[in-house]
Amino acid sequence: MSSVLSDIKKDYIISLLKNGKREDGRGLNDMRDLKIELGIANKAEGSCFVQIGDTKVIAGVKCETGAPFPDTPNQGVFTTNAELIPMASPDFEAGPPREDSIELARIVDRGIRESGAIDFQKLVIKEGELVRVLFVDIHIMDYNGNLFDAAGIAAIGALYNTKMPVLDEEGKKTEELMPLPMKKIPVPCTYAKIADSILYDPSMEEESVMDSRITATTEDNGRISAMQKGDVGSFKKEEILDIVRRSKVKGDEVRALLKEKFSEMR
Amino acid sequence: MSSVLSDIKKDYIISLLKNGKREDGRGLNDMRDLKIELGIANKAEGSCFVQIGDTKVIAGVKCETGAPFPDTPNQGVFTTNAELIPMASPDFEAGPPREDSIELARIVDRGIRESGAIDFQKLVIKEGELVRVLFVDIHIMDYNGNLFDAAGIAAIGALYNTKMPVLDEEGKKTEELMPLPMKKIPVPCTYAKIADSILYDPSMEEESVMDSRITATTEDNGRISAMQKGDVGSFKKEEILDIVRRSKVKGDEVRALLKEKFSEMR
Amino acid sequence: MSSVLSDIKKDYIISLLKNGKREDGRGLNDMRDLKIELGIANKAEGSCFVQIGDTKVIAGVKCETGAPFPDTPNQGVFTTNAELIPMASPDFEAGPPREDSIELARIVDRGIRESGAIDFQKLVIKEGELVRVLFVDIHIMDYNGNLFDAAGIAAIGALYNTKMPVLDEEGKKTEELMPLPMKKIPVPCTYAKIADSILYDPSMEEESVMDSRITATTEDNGRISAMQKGDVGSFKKEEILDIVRRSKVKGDEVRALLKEKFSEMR
Amino acid sequence: MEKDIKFFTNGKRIDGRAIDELRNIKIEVGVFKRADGSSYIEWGGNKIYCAVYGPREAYPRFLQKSDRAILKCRYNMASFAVEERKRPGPSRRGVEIGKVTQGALEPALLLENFPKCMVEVNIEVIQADAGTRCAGITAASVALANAGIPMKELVPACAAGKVEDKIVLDLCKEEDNYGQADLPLALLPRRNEFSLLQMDGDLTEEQLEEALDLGRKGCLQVYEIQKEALKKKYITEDVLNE
Amino acid sequence: MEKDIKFFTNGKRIDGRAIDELRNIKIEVGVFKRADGSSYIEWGGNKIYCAVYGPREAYPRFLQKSDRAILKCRYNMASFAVEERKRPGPSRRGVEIGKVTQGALEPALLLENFPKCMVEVNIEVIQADAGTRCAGITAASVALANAGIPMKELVPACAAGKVEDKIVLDLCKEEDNYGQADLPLALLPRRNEFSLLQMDGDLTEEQLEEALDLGRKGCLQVYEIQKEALKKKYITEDVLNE
Amino acid sequence: MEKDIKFFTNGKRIDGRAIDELRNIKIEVGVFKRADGSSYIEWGGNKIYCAVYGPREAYPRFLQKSDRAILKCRYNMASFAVEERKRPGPSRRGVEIGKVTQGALEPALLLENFPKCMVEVNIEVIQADAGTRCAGITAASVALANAGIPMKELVPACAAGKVEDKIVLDLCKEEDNYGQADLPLALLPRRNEFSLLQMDGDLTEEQLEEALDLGRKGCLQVYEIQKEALKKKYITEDVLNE
Repeated sequence: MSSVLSDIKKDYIISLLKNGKREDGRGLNDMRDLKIELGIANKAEGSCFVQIGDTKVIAGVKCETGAPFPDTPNQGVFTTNAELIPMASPDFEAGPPREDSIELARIVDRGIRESGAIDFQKLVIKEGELVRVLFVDIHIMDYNGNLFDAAGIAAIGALYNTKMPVLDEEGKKTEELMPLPMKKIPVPCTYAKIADSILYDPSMEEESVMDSRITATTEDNGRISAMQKGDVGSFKKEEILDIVRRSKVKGDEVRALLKEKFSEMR
Repeated sequence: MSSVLSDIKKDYIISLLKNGKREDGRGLNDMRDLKIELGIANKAEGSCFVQIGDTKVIAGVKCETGAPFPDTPNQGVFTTNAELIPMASPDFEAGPPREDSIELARIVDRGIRESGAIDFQKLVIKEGELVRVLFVDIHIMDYNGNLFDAAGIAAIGALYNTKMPVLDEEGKKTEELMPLPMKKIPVPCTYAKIADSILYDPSMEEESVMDSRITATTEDNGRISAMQKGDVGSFKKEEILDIVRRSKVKGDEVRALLKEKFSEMR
Repeated sequence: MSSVLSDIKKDYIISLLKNGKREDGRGLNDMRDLKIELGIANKAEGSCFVQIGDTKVIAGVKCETGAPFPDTPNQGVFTTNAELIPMASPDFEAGPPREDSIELARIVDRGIRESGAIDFQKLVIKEGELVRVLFVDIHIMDYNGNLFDAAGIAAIGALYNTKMPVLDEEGKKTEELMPLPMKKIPVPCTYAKIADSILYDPSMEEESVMDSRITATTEDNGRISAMQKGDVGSFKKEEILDIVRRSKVKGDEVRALLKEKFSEMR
Repeated sequence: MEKDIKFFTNGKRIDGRAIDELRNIKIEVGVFKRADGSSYIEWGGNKIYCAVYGPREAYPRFLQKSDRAILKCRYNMASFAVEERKRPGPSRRGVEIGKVTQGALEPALLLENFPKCMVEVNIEVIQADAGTRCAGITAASVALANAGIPMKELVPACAAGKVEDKIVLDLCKEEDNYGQADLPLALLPRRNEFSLLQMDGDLTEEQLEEALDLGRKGCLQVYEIQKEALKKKYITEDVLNE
Repeated sequence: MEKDIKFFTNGKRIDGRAIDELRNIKIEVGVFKRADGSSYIEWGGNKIYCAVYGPREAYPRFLQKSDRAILKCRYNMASFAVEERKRPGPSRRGVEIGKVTQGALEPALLLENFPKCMVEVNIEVIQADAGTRCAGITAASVALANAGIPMKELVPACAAGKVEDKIVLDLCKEEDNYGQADLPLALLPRRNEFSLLQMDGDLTEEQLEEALDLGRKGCLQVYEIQKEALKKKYITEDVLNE
Repeated sequence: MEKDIKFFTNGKRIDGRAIDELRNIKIEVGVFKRADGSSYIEWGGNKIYCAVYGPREAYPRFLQKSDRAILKCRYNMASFAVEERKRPGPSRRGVEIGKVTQGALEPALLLENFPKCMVEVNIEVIQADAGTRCAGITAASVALANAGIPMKELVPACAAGKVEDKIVLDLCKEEDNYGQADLPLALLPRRNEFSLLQMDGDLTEEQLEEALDLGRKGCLQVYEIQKEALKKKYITEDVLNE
């Protein structure tokens, strides 16, 4: 966007925000419509489609077995990859800013890994030798803002949807299937800061003019498991604490929908 | 080529074709001079030089041993690679259209693999563990049209030229040499469609103005083992069947020369 | 540098050289101030910082174990890598001429490998199966001319600085440390040819106008272990022999400083 | 490649179809907001999305053609679309399929209306089950129409093949893996010409003719499904707009 | 990730520090000739160099912004900076740290003074020992000042964390690897806002507040060290110039 | 690297040559149609093709020099040119040889006649047997002449080496692998200067001088073969044109 147009749009969005309003009529704390669908790709061991407004994301899980990392012989291996494919946006085509997809994958990865959502020790088949190797691959299909939440929700959804083959003593696959040893449901909530307003679930338009971005990941128990300030800009301590408080509430709402989907699955 | 020049050239070639003529005086079904030389690179287990008019191609075979693919434990491994090196054309220099060399390699690969030219099961040393691994590498040396046929003929020639070491029970190389277990001699025949004419073995000039391209690969017994329409354009059913009929005849001619060279080799 | 500016600078440097003078006041055979510091990076098994004038280079050694190359089952593995990181020069940023860093790494590598500086046979743990694998990584930190000598001296310094863990019979690391089995101290001396003058240790300014470049590597015993003409230009036989004679003297001076540092280390 | 499989039982194929019967096909039009045109196809066990962008200025500049738009086709398989995880990113197979897809679609488009421009087709396979290239071309043609790219006709695609010496339509996974020949085709229905034609396996001339005829019939059925999907989209929108 | 470690002995941490105590920090300014600005930082066992180039014309051209300079931050770890050799060249981790570093530094710079230009920050880790991103930002801010890039304020950075349920300042290696949470922060001291904020682990809201407060104190101490280093550089130069 | 090899028998080398004897060399000129100039050399067991394109406008543009053409040299080894299959594509070794080849050839060319242009030299090794870089330079110089690139003189190349403490000409494979030193040289015959000089191994000053002298003699023999090949090409063409 040319900077003149961008300035005009920014002025417009700010003038709305002064009255607590957003372009699409939402309140500062409202999420666009959230839709979650599990098990949409049957060659994947687990999969999840997430739609937030017009942003659409698909995550798939593949399970293999392999050697653990030398420094964590008693843990399974977990890898997250995100593809900002040209399907999702005309901008991803023009020499896609590779670093955006790396940042996205790393944030989703840490949000799951560090929160202890997966019991990695239960993924060990033979300590130091053979463990489960999980790949979460996230495809951005239609990009209309707030990839972080869509990708994070899709990833955790796909993991809970996963059925992997039970292995016999020799590590060979049996016909029987089992779920992943999941412990928690971390949910990321992302906010844009524009002028002095902080708005949940930014649209693409809002992202294009925002001063800064922040994601807070919370768990069932209300604890914070990950945070990440993105882009330029800065936050006051009070803003950060406010964001965390809002994320607990909004995270619980998303978690409720996830749990509903998980229970349907059985 | 600028599109104006290209149009003039195209008009000229079409006006010739209306009278059943080609720029270089050939008939629609004539191949340029074909030259085949076997065993031209003695560090390769097999090699073949092919010249069609001024197009020159070299193929070399290297044999190694390795693990089979998990889904084909009772078959050897076969890989075809093609290099459109800048030596062969001033256009290959300018950020070569990588996809052309991939397409070329894949067509040659399938033409040999799917035709059953090689008895892959005889390349197994120990089922599921150790098999022969064959690499066919094709170097385009001088590009003057019809790479597909030159590369395909060079590949099959190099495979028939191959002498690989006999292995002892433990899979170690002995001094003795043996040929590859070859079963068939598939030969590709490529045609350009220009206006409504279909011409065998297109020259570079003809390729530059052609509407479409098609390759048909036939075997000794007159059967069709591979086809590939290339570039833009389309073909009527009758055209396709006509091409197949012509390819049987022309394929037999090329096969005769190959067989002559193979028998000289012994 | 524009070619006009370059010509003016070249004329000035040549006019000085006619009187045996250099821009920075040095004689033709003078090195800028040389500073060597060992053990500057304690996660590396060996490390060395080298400063020649304002050119600054850091080399680090990492030791691992692994399989030897099939054709040298009774020798350790040795790899040299050089990084012309954008930190060191504004020119390294703009799509760095990768080939310069490859040339640098290969010259340093050969200067050490071919001189027999390391007793590679003593790096074998189990012949044909397990050997020491040495990585020398060279970081160019501040580029102000004569990388070849700075990198070569840093590499040999880091190797002499290396303490690697003693291995038990099974190839496992023990707490004990041992130095690398070093045999020689090869030292590279680089010269620029400008007009008909040949000057030791060229500055960046001198390099920017030089006609040609040559590096001679000598050992303790005054023997020559490596030479490399770089860039365009050519040398008379007499010039080459003169360079070799000068390199013996200058190489001994550098070696003296290295030996002093090595003895401090113990 | 051969395996002891019984391909026919009581004249029915392994998945219960007749020899000239297509698998179930469902096409949705306009599934994405960001793209200029889009579609989603389910074809047997295949699930494929397609998004079209353009016409817009072609870059890098040296790709521009002074007399028409260029067509770029990207075929990608999600890492989780197949049994054994595929490494993310472009593969040699994907590059070739992108190229033949472009060759199949381009003859149906009026690219000369947009000199120096490019039209981009992105095909994303989410679940793969034999015949993805034909399904991708079929979906892409619909997405191009949805994007308003001027065209002479839609391009339906469908494979014929040979199994136990019989010519059959639209191979399923087992037939594809262990059959005797596979012949993916794309048809220009009005011109009655094939714009995609690949073949691997072993066919006589007569079998080839039979397969071309059967494949053509399959393409014409697919063509109807393409038109239905577009019609439904328009009608739905008309209803909504009232 | 957990390990049986005794993190506190007589109120002292594993390396003898108090819970609100920084490791030793030493900053040198102007260590390179070629760069427009540079610095070297030793922070505990970390050894990091930073070089700044610019402002100069941004390339490739399409990166240029008409209303301000762009800031490029490159974070690289030498292959020998860690126990297990790191493969030379860019890593996914390095790319992300480069990105958050840029986000942390940019709010403090007056980039609007230099439209169409770029400022490049190169951070090179020679020895790594927990907290390299904070040390790198701290060093980079000083190098930017040394390069004369106009700025509103320096940007100090420092991590807080949680170990055995206690909030501590500036995690050491063991605390980083086996502790409960890590919270790297960068502060804009005058605005009193955080321009770097990442967190992994497990914190309650109260612990987060405590950690932000402690991290802020740490940043302010680092800020003093930054100013000292710059002051020393000027004074030394003034003395030399007399 | 050492091995128990008997390098000399009755004053003859391992392949029967005298110490100052070259292997058989055969050069053909103008072997390709597409290239502006080309050549093929067989030198002992080496088989190498060379193609030259140019002068034509240099690209990418930023490579252009306002006062002369640039010379690009690409050295490539076919994957099947050596015992152990080489991975296709550029290698570090190939990059370095391309660079020294350019340095060896450029002093003989009048590149100042073609500002902003480039001349491209492509060397392709089909069969390798010690001394490929010298053979490549020798062939390239002939191909440049065949392309009509104006030059001051041809550039012959040839290695000297040390084996069992004797200085020998044009090392064969065993001598190269297990000998004491290798000294590839390229000569500018009229100026009597070396434009390629590399050395690995162990030489005294006296041995270096002896090797330079012997290498020079070898280069002069190669020079005659280059001239013969070009002469033969012209004569043949003259005869054909009559």
